[in-house]
Amino acid sequence: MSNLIKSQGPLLALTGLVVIFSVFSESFASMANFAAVLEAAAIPAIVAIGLTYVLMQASIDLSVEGVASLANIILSITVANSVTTTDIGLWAIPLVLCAGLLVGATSAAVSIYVRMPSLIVTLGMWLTTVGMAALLFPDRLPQLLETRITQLAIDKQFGLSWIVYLTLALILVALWVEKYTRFGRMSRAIGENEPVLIMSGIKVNRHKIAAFALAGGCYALAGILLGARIGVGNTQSGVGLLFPAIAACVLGGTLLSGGQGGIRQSMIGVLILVSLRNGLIQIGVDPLLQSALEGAVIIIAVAGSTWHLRRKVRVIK
Amino acid sequence: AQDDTSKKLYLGVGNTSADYWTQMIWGATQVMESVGGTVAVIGNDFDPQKSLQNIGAITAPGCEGCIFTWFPDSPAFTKTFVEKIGDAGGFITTLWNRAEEIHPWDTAPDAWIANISFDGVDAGYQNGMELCKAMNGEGAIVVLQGVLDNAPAKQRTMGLEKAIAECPGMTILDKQVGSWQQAPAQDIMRTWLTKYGDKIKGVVGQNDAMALGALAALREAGLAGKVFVTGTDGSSDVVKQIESGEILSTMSGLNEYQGAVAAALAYGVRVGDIKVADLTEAQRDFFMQQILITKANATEFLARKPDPAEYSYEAIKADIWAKSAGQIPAGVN
Amino acid sequence: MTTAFSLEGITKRFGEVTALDNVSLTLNEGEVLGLIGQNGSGKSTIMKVMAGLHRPDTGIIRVGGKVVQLRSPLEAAQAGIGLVHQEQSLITSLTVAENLFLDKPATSTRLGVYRWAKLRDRAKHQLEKVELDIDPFTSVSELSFGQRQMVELAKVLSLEELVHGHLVILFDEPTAVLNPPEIQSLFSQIRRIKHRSSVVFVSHRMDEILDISDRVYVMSDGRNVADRDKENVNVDELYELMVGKQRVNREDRKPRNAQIGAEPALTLKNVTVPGEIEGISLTLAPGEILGLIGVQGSGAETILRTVFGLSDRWSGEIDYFGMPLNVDSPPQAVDKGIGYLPAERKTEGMIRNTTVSENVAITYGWQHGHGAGLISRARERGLIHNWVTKLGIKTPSIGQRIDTLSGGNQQKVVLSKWLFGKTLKVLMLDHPTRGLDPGARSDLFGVIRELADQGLAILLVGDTLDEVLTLSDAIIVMKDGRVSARIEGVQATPPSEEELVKAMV
Amino acid sequence: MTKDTILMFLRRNGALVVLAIILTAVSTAAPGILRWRAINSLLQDNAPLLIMIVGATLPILLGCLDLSIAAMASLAAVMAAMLSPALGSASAYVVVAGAAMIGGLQGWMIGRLQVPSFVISLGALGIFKGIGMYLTAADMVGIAPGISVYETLGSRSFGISNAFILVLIVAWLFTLMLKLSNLGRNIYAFGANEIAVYISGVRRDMVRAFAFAASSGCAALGGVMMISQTMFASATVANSLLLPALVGVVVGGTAISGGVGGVLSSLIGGLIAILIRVGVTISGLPPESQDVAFGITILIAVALTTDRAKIGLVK
Ligand SMILES: Nc1ncnc2c1ncn2[C@@H]1O[C@H](COP(=O)(O)OP(=O)(O)OP(=O)(O)O)[C@@H](O)[C@H]1O
Ligand SMILES: Nc1ncnc2c1ncn2[C@@H]1O[C@H](COP(=O)(O)OP(=O)(O)OP(=O)(O)O)[C@@H](O)[C@H]1O
Ligand SMILES: [Mg+2]
Ligand SMILES: [Mg+2]
Repeated sequence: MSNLIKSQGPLLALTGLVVIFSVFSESFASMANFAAVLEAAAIPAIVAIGLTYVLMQASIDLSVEGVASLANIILSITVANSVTTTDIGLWAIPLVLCAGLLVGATSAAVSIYVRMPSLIVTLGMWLTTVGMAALLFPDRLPQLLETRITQLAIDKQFGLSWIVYLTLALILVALWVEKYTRFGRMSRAIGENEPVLIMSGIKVNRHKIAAFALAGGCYALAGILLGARIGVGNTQSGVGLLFPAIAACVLGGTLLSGGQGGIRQSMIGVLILVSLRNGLIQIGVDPLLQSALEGAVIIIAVAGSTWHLRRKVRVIK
Repeated sequence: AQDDTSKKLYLGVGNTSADYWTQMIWGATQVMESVGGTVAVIGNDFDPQKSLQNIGAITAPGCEGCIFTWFPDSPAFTKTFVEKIGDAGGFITTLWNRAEEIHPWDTAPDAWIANISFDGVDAGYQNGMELCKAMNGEGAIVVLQGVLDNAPAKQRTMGLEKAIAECPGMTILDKQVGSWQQAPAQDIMRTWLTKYGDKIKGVVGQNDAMALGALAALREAGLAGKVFVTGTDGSSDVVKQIESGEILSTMSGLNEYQGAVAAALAYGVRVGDIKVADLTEAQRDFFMQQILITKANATEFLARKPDPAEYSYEAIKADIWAKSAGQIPAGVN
Repeated sequence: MTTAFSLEGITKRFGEVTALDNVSLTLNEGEVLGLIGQNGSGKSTIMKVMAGLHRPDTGIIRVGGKVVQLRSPLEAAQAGIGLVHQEQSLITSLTVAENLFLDKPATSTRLGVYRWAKLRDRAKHQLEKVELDIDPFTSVSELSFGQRQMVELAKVLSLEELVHGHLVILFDEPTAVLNPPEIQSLFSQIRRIKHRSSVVFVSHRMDEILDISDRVYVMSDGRNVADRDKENVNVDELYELMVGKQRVNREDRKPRNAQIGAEPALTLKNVTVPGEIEGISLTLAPGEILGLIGVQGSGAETILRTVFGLSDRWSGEIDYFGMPLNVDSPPQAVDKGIGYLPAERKTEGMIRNTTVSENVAITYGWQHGHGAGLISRARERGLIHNWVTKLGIKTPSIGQRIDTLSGGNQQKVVLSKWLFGKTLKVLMLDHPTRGLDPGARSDLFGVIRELADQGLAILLVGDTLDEVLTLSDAIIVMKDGRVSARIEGVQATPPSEEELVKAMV
Repeated sequence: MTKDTILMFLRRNGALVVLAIILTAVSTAAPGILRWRAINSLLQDNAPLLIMIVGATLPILLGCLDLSIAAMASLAAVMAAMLSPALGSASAYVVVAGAAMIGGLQGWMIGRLQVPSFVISLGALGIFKGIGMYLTAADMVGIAPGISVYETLGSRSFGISNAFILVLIVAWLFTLMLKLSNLGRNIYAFGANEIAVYISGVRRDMVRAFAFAASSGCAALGGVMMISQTMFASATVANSLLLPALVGVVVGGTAISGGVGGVLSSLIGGLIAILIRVGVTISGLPPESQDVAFGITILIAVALTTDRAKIGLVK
């Protein structure tokens, strides 16, 4: 039992939240609401998957919102839409994903070869991609007329949209990558002790570029799915994705200092955050106080779920 | 600084990629182009700090006689902006936001020509009454609010409360902050549906993006068209949904006209066609007309095409306040 | 005898420091070459050049007679050269198996995907070589220090399967963290692989060098000063070759006449740290050097850490000059006049990325300042220079980054910070000579005795029995977290090593 | 001067050189910018941002991040405005002191709860924002007129904005503290290796508490400066300043990993970022390209100001 507490702190925190909300609100623990939580968690989860590898390597990527918005705009002007005449059909999806990969790889390459911290490089990339989205934006909001994309959000199987299933599939793949591929294993190692890997002749830079590129791909996918969900191309569509995603990773135990955590932990973090938002609405907290409660719960959840890890000789940055 | 400063309008906007902004910019551009001038559009991403930096950058090298039309993203900053432009010897018309306590005639009065807004209380009220009518005066509604400390969000809430006072059978079940955005609004709506189920008869989206978010969640639940949704902004997406019956109503301002009037006032004062001293308070702080769009007029609204000729400087100057909805009353900002 | 590997005229500079100055070295097939020298004499640098980690500024490298360029550790590995680092270099969050084949991806992955079953078999095989009976999929973080060193060895030995030709295996102070049985196991491994490899072995312990090496290569100041066959040297000569004639008088070896205070400085009563030590009681008086010995995990180090306020949970009673010592963290301990030199120099001892002087002044610099928390760098500088000279710290300047110093010199810098203040009453030393060369060690012994003579109470966990026997006035032998013997009057009537070992195991 | 010494000079003073280059570029495009009045008004406008940059440097020197500064500045502005009728000038002092205490508590909690600074300050961000919203009911609060502190902060002495003078004084005090005091030494060492510093007997909880108190206090001062200009506060007035503040620190050459950098270089970094914004705005680029131009120029500036010799591993 005490072992369970030790290894599963964040999971227990999530369980605790669910129990509390279920007690205080009748509707929280309903099937329909769980579906609502999953729907709300899907896109943040995809972003968090991308971020997790980057964070595990002890880098950080702030370009999330820009890349997702840019992806959303590229998608909406290249598929059938109400404004432009281009229509490359579903080819738009690989196109957009490639754009995301490219942005990510560029960030990593600049950070590595110009030797600049990833925080600032990706911050610059954030501004740049936001600007590029604005540049590509046509005069009016393009509505997505490609139903094969918009159906992803609308079509429901067992009460859940394809977006949720797609996310679940992606989580499985990401878990597999984390456990079974050299890239996955090396990502954590890079975060823990990069100099040793370099001395062992491991091509660390490749793994870093791969992590950022994958992350970029994930944000682009998030941009596509946002497009499916909101049905229009909007330069602001990615706004608000970044901080919750980082917070979710950290909540789950994927720390910014690298070498720790993983996909499973980050996903638990996403669920904690989304359940919290949902639960606060369910129990009817004053909207003015919501952010204060959210803040307090984040601190308490992390403090509680890592209490057993407290050591005098522990670095906490 | 060699060019004629009267010919270049600095137009500070939220961003350049939404219907409202493109229409407003279009109106201002027509006016300036008709006098052989240009518009420099400055995007501030709804960030007052960025606005401050941008105004600082423009006025820093010297800006005697420059003209501005600016959207102060937060009313807290309006005073700083107009005073700054006053100090630099420029002229400014503001859009939407000013603090309750300050007016063009009492704060940097020579520089701050006018403040032009849309009546958020009226928008909230008319949408509310439309909802009341659709629900036959009975039923519970939920409200998706904008960013809480934005003036329009508060005005629209006040208007809705006014409508509820007149329509006591309508009650507010819940209010949440959707931050003007579609995706968060959709998540909130979904949560509401699980919490309140079919108790919800109507949804007030304080802008169109949030109305669309709510609609998306309703569609998932198979309730689109059954639960009434209102928006505000008059964006073409929403108007199309009104046509198809999935959204009840939205309020559209005369967006092009607002841009044109703001530009014309700034330019007119600058070149001396208009004397600030001659203007009344009602001419310096006023609402622009707006129209409620419902199924009845949606098609017509979509078909309308503004005629550039009507937006030339001369045409606007001929009767600048033709489409004013009157002075902004105290206590609404 | 054929030459397996040679360096010819290698020079390597780091900025103003010349780490290697025209060094030549040949290594014959099947030979173990002992490499010795003072701290900072260039031993690690030479090994790193051989392992492809540093590119020499001038000079050539030959493997099996052919001139080669070793541009990376990978290229060195392909040429059959492997290095066991001075500082451990395992990734603790990965499994043992992954660490073993970290630098040989082809062994364990195909198209970037792990083949766990294959990896396990191969890892098992490597671990058997070093007689380490653990599951290959254990995470390294769960291993003891000694076990990790064995994994490092296994990692290098996997070259046996990977390379067909002759191997060159380099060991940089592998025994510093091993206990005697582990050292014996290491030596038998070295003897086993001699048939197809040459070995370079660095150690500061002369007896080990003479035990395992066929030939001894002595370095001083980046130069080779002697190259002798084992048959033709003895410990004293090697010692003299390393440190120079003038310093050979080994004053520190003479028994000390300690002035031990009557009232204890430190009294432990029944101190227990769950899972580490149990019911420890001991006393330590001013002027006394109390040595703690025991095999690894016997709990000696835990005692020091508990007194210093580093144990997370403990019970019992600690008195300090007759008053209860209420210390819950190092700052409180330091306030009371207690100092602690940790064994883990890299993570706990030195403040990396800062200079020598900042490291020395961190704890007590303010005591030499202007008061009110303002420091005086000018005054500090003079005092730091004193210690640098006194301890013979080899550094171009006190403004040098500590990371660029050799391991032994780093250790001396870390020790100096405790000697820098005016209020120290108890000093606890955890493996203070780890990585020090014999000369430096004897310097340090001198300093420790001098401190004790000045009335400091010293608690020492030693690297070797010999060290503890030389320094201590009394010895406490630890076994499984308990005190198994206390021996007084060590200086007057030294106990035999056998006696001690018996109490330890 | 040999080539080496020039290179050395450039490496050490990268930030200053970049500042000079950008100033030259901007003033060539718009000569008017060099007039004292123009510079002064830029400094006045940006004093709140600059003071936040100064404060934010300290946690970053430790290798920590304080994400709550912008929310704290907003909350401070709101509190100062609400207290101004009752307390007059004292409202400003009370708010800054209170903020420093709250910041200190934050820093102390990081160590006590052993929760990373990122999480604590993210939580604090939410809490401050919520409290601000709740206190104001999401409305604006005007400041009482004629209060001397705010009037002083909003005006000039010797032709220089008082707010900016205050920024300089604070930056100078912090610089002296970092250079001359034991605390300053501990801060740098902490950033380099927290555990070794702890085992050397440094009170790490106090060091961290101080750094966060400084960043919170400076943020509150920024909020106070801001309302001395705007005269109105709302619960979100300063919220968008978080990223610009962090950008300023990084452009100045302070490493996020801790241990390297300083308050003055952050101040220079902040000025660089501000000038780049000015340059981009007056460049006449269409608004859509301005963000791209700003992002890329900032990247180039950081590339030039980072002293890579001092940072071991770039993450
Ligand atoms: N990366 C570096 N930068 C600058 N100087 C270095 C660097 N690496 C080593 N040195 C210097 O080179 C010299 C030789 O160092 P080296 O580590 O080879 O010594 P060593 O013989 O291994 O000492 P020890 O016995 O203490 O391990 C020392 O003076 C050291 O300070
Ligand atoms: N027991 C072992 N320990 C360490 N390395 C080994 C061992 N056996 C083989 N290797 C090395 O691992 C690498 C791959 O080995 P091997 O060729 O046997 O794999 P493989 O059999 O080719 O896989 P497959 O044939 O399925 O592609 C080679 O470099 C080989 O030298
Ligand atoms: Mg060495
Ligand atoms: Mg094979």
